[in-house]
Amino acid sequence: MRTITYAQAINEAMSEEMRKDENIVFMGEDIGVYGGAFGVSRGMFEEFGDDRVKDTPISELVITGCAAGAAMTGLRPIVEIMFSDFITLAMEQLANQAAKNRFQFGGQAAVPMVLRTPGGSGTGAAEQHSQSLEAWVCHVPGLKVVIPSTPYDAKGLLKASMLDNNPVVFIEQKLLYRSKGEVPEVEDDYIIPLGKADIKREGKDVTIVTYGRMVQRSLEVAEKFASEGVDIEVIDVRTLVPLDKECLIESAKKTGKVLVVHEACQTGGYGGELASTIVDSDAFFYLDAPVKRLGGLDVPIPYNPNLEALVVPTEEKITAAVRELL
Amino acid sequence: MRTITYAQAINEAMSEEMRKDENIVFMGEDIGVYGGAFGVSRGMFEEFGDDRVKDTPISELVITGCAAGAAMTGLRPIVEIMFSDFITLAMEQLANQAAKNRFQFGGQAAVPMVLRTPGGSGTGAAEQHSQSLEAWVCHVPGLKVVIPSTPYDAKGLLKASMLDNNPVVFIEQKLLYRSKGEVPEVEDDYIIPLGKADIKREGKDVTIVTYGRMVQRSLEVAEKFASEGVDIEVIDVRTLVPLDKECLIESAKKTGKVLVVHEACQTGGYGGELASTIVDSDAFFYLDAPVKRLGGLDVPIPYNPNLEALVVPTEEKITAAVRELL
Amino acid sequence: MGLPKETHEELYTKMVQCREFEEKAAKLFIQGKVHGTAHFCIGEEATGIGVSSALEVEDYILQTHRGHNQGIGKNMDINRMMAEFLGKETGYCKGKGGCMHIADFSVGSLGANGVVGGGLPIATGAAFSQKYKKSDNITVCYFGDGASNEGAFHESLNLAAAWKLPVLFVCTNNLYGMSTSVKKSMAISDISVRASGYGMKGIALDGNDVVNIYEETKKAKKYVQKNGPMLMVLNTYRWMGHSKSDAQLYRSKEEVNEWKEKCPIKRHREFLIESGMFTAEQIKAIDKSAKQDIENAVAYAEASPEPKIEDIFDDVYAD
Amino acid sequence: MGLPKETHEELYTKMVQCREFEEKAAKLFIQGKVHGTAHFCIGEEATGIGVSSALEVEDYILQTHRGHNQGIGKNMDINRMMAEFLGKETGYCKGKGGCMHIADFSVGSLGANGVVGGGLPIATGAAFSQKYKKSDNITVCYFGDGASNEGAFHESLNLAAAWKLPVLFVCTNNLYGMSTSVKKSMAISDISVRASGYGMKGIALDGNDVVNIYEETKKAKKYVQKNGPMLMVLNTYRWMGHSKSDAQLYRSKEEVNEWKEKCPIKRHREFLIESGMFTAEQIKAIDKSAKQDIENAVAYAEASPEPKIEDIFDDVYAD
Ligand SMILES: Cc1ncc(C[n+]2csc(CCOP(=O)(O)OP(=O)(O)O)c2C)c(N)n1
Ligand SMILES: Cc1ncc(C[n+]2csc(CCOP(=O)(O)OP(=O)(O)O)c2C)c(N)n1
Ligand SMILES: [Mg+2]
Ligand SMILES: [Mg+2]
Repeated sequence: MRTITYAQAINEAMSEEMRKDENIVFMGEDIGVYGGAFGVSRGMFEEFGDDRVKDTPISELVITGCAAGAAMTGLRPIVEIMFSDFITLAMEQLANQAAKNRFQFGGQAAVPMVLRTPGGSGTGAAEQHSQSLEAWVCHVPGLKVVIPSTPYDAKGLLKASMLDNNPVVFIEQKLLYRSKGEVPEVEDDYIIPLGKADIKREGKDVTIVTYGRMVQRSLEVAEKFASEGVDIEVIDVRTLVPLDKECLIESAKKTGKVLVVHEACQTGGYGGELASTIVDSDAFFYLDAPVKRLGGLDVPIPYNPNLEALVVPTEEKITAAVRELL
Repeated sequence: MRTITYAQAINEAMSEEMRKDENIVFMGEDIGVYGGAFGVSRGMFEEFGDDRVKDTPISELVITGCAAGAAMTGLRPIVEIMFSDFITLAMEQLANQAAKNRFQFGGQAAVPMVLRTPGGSGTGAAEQHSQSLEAWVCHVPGLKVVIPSTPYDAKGLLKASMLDNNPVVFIEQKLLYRSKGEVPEVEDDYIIPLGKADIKREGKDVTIVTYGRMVQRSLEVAEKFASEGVDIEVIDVRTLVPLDKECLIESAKKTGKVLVVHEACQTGGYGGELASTIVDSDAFFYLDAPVKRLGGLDVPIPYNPNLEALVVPTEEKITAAVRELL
Repeated sequence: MGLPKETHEELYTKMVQCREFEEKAAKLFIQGKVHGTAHFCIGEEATGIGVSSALEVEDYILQTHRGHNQGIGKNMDINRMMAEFLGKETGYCKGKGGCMHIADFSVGSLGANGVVGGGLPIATGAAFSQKYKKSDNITVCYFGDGASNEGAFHESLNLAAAWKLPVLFVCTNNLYGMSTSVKKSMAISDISVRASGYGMKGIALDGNDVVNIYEETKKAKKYVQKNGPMLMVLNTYRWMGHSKSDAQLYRSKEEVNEWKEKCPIKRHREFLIESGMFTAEQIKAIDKSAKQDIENAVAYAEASPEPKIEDIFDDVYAD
Repeated sequence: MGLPKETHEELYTKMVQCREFEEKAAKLFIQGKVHGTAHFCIGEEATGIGVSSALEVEDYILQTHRGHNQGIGKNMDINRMMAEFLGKETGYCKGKGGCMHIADFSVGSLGANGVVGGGLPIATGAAFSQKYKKSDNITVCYFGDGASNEGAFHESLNLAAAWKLPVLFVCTNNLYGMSTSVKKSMAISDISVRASGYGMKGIALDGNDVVNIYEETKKAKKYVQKNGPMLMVLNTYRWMGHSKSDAQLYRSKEEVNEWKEKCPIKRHREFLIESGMFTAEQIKAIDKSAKQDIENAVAYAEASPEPKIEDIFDDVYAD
């Protein structure tokens, strides 16, 4: 095992697959010499050249559609949208075209593309650069949705996304780009199949269902509770669509107490899906307490760093929510 | 009381308020002489002229932003997006600008606008003209979201939306446009405050929480169950944001059995929010059965009319879901 | 140096087939046999048929909601088009798409689009593939005057120009987007001037002259292969309402009638006869056989099975 | 017929204030006093200051992410700008927006925008209000070369032209959108040609000549009041990196240095002295006082309270 960053893991996944498959092309704003707004693609332009690593104009709609069109005609594009807030500009091509073209053309098309984009707050970039909009794309049949929480997962899941024959929205976590973690040696190629949640910590008293940046935070809370003798299971959903319902349901049956945590604002967030999936299953009969949700406050992400930190679930808030369940 | 159609009710709400307030302007594609794709605005161009009823180019992004900009500078625009599927093209201006401008400018702006758009399937218009995308807009703090199910509600809620000082997304139901219902005489001006659910049928055995086109269908199912001695309460949420949580929770406490129904595809739909709201409240302790959700299938809306009818909740499916709860 | 006789015949036949197809489709509507909507291109046949017929099977097209001519020009199977219109399993989209989504990847049609301007970004991607794979083929992207006001138009033409992608952008200017006249939706009258904002060549042609459109498309293809994208505006007119239900209050009967005089089919028919290339009888035979093709298509479609709800999850995702 | 002396002084003072503001802001970053990002317009001061200074308070502006000059030109309060930059409650947005969102409705600034091209549609709406209310004022919409490739640009210019809205579209062409040269992002070199696609007048100016920009804006306002929208492209250059962290591998030191020679402040300063309007001492005094203004602003901002989490729900919705 080696220790690399989350950004590096993503870079490796792309670069390694691009070496193997000439049909993979990569396009986005400032992904070339600049290396991407968060430096994720550094070195790729130098390695693959401007035929395959393409800086685009600032035109989110067309670059998403360009990827879809290229995917429908034999390539396997990766497109980067610099901040996930700007998928607002690309939703037409993503939801109406990429997601539906296979179905509405009666199976004639396949649209094997990955749309990578960073989500989340914490960088002081305020309202229009900090959103967590995964709920939108999870609500579009035809799309798959992935949010990795560690370098290991990021690499393995991105490879699976690139090998998938469907449009996959791969939402990265800005605040994790520099976080480090273990991944196998380069020779030990691996993928992590889409649709499998990961139990990041086993426990028997309470289940926390979460994903992305909140995984680490939940694990930290779990460790603190361990010293009190409360044993928390932390499930990292990883693939939001398709969802590993079984894993959630089994854990809920085991612990009888569930807390769903995500950074996205709570109302209309994917937490509703996660909680409801558990409640509308036989796990219901094992529940000892209401299934709690803890999302971000229903406000835009503010600029001031103190406010910014407090509008999303903090360790304190997670801890308090767990206590309510006990 | 008079009997008018849902489309007429919407037309009346707009026309009556426009007569009272010169600052209301109305813009959208083909809303003028054509009267709108569904005939909702017939006669308005003739009455108010092309200064106030403005046919726009086919440019969903700018017409939404134009309304927001006009709202920020003293007008109270209504904008019509011809099919709700095309808010995909307007999400940037809606979610990043209209919804956030008040907050991100520290309260300097108000954005009193209404975005009206028809949602739902059933017209044979297929994948790109039949979606129910309310979940997206419900997940954007700063927006309010309304979906009326009757002419009475449509008129009263649209007036409230027009009088509100915030951006309101008002989602109409294509298949209800020609449905008829009672509304007060023209002299009896009324509004229905946003944020209040409506119990369309009282019952004590099971609660169905729903909105839009599924309200009538749920009521029909309820009537059938009544003959079996099962007494179903049907709650029409009406205002999705802000949500009348109290009403849902009280009903769940009363019946102990809840079914959430909506047309939008189930995964990631607003049903998750509705179900979770109940489960994560003290109503949990009154529940006798899992909170069930019944949404549309997780597929794009197909063209063939038989298929189209079967991918959304039918009376049969609602009935079966209720039976599971009994 | 005119076109070979077979080409003239092909163009004529396809235009008549298209007209018959849509007239029949309109009747099926009235008979209540179709649920949904359709957009007819009657009067505009020369545009899609002139352009698509000039392409090879490996060239791609992106069709619009008003694209029967575009598809027939590209040699789509009329039976399967009709079956799709009737929502049958044998239709191009297995009955799931309807005529706003007909596609035939085997002849290079990457699909019609229900979203105005929706095909433009996709076209850049198809052309990107062609360029990336060093193919000599091009992508033709159809769209309307109304679509040229969408942001997608701008971003797509700009990207294609910046990357020198082999796309021929074909704007069918029928003077209206639904009820909205180009006079109200834009402050220009010649849409081809928009090309200059992208450093692109733009031309405007009589959209009712199928022969000229065909020849100009051949030339344009060569130009595009060598220089990158180009914009071709075809000025024409839609005879019917925008879709099923359209009272057409936004235009005068006189205007419609004036354009009916300029019927592209009549024009080509007269040319074929007057030039002595075909006799009136031969033309009649073509007309008759085209009519028969459509009858056959309806029979095929009507005899075809409905799609089954059990198959509904097919094709949501690829394996 | 030159400008009055006070105008020259105003333009010069504002440019120096802007430069000082940003140089100070950059230092605060380095000192770790600011969380977040900022985009500096050093080298481009003449654009926003020249244009905004030519407007009246009732004229609206829509600012960009790189818009300190645009705001200072419109007489925004430097103290509150700095306080917002530091995220304080006394800031323009109560610390909730940061410098990507500074706005001052009292002087006609409808806000800076974090979304490239995000202000363009809003500008059409503001101008719509003005026209609807038969006001004589106009809206100025700032955006960059990069933004001119967004669909929002196209739709906004087209709508404004179709409706003859009183908007002056001002494109600050600093040759790059982040790292991407205009040579790569578009196939044209003169962005003002895009105006013709909308039937609009377009002009391109030296973006470092504050006096000419001021004068041309005055003229443009008259034109816009009478004829509807116009596009004005200001060609200039950004000296600093795109934002905080930018290694600037996409351009050469030589290119940057060439442009530094063309400093708009130096140019105006030399003009003021050489023309005899001001002495070198007077200029120094202005420089000093501008520096002091910024020091004061920092002091004001630093002394201001942090916003409180209890107030977080304020302003999500209006009553
Ligand atoms: C994005 C979008 N907006 C609106 C519509 C509704 N609509 C369908 S066709 C049409 C008119 C299109 O005009 P044009 O591009 O000129 O094509 P034409 O119908 O004239 O062939 C409209 C407004 C749509 N389908 N998609
Ligand atoms: C829609 C959108 N896409 C991308 C970005 C990231 N971004 C911020 S500024 C910028 C460059 C903008 O270029 P230009 O319009 O020329 O303005 P400049 O920064 O040069 O002043 C980019 C890509 C953004 N903020 N919004
Ligand atoms: Mg048209
Ligand atoms: Mg720039």
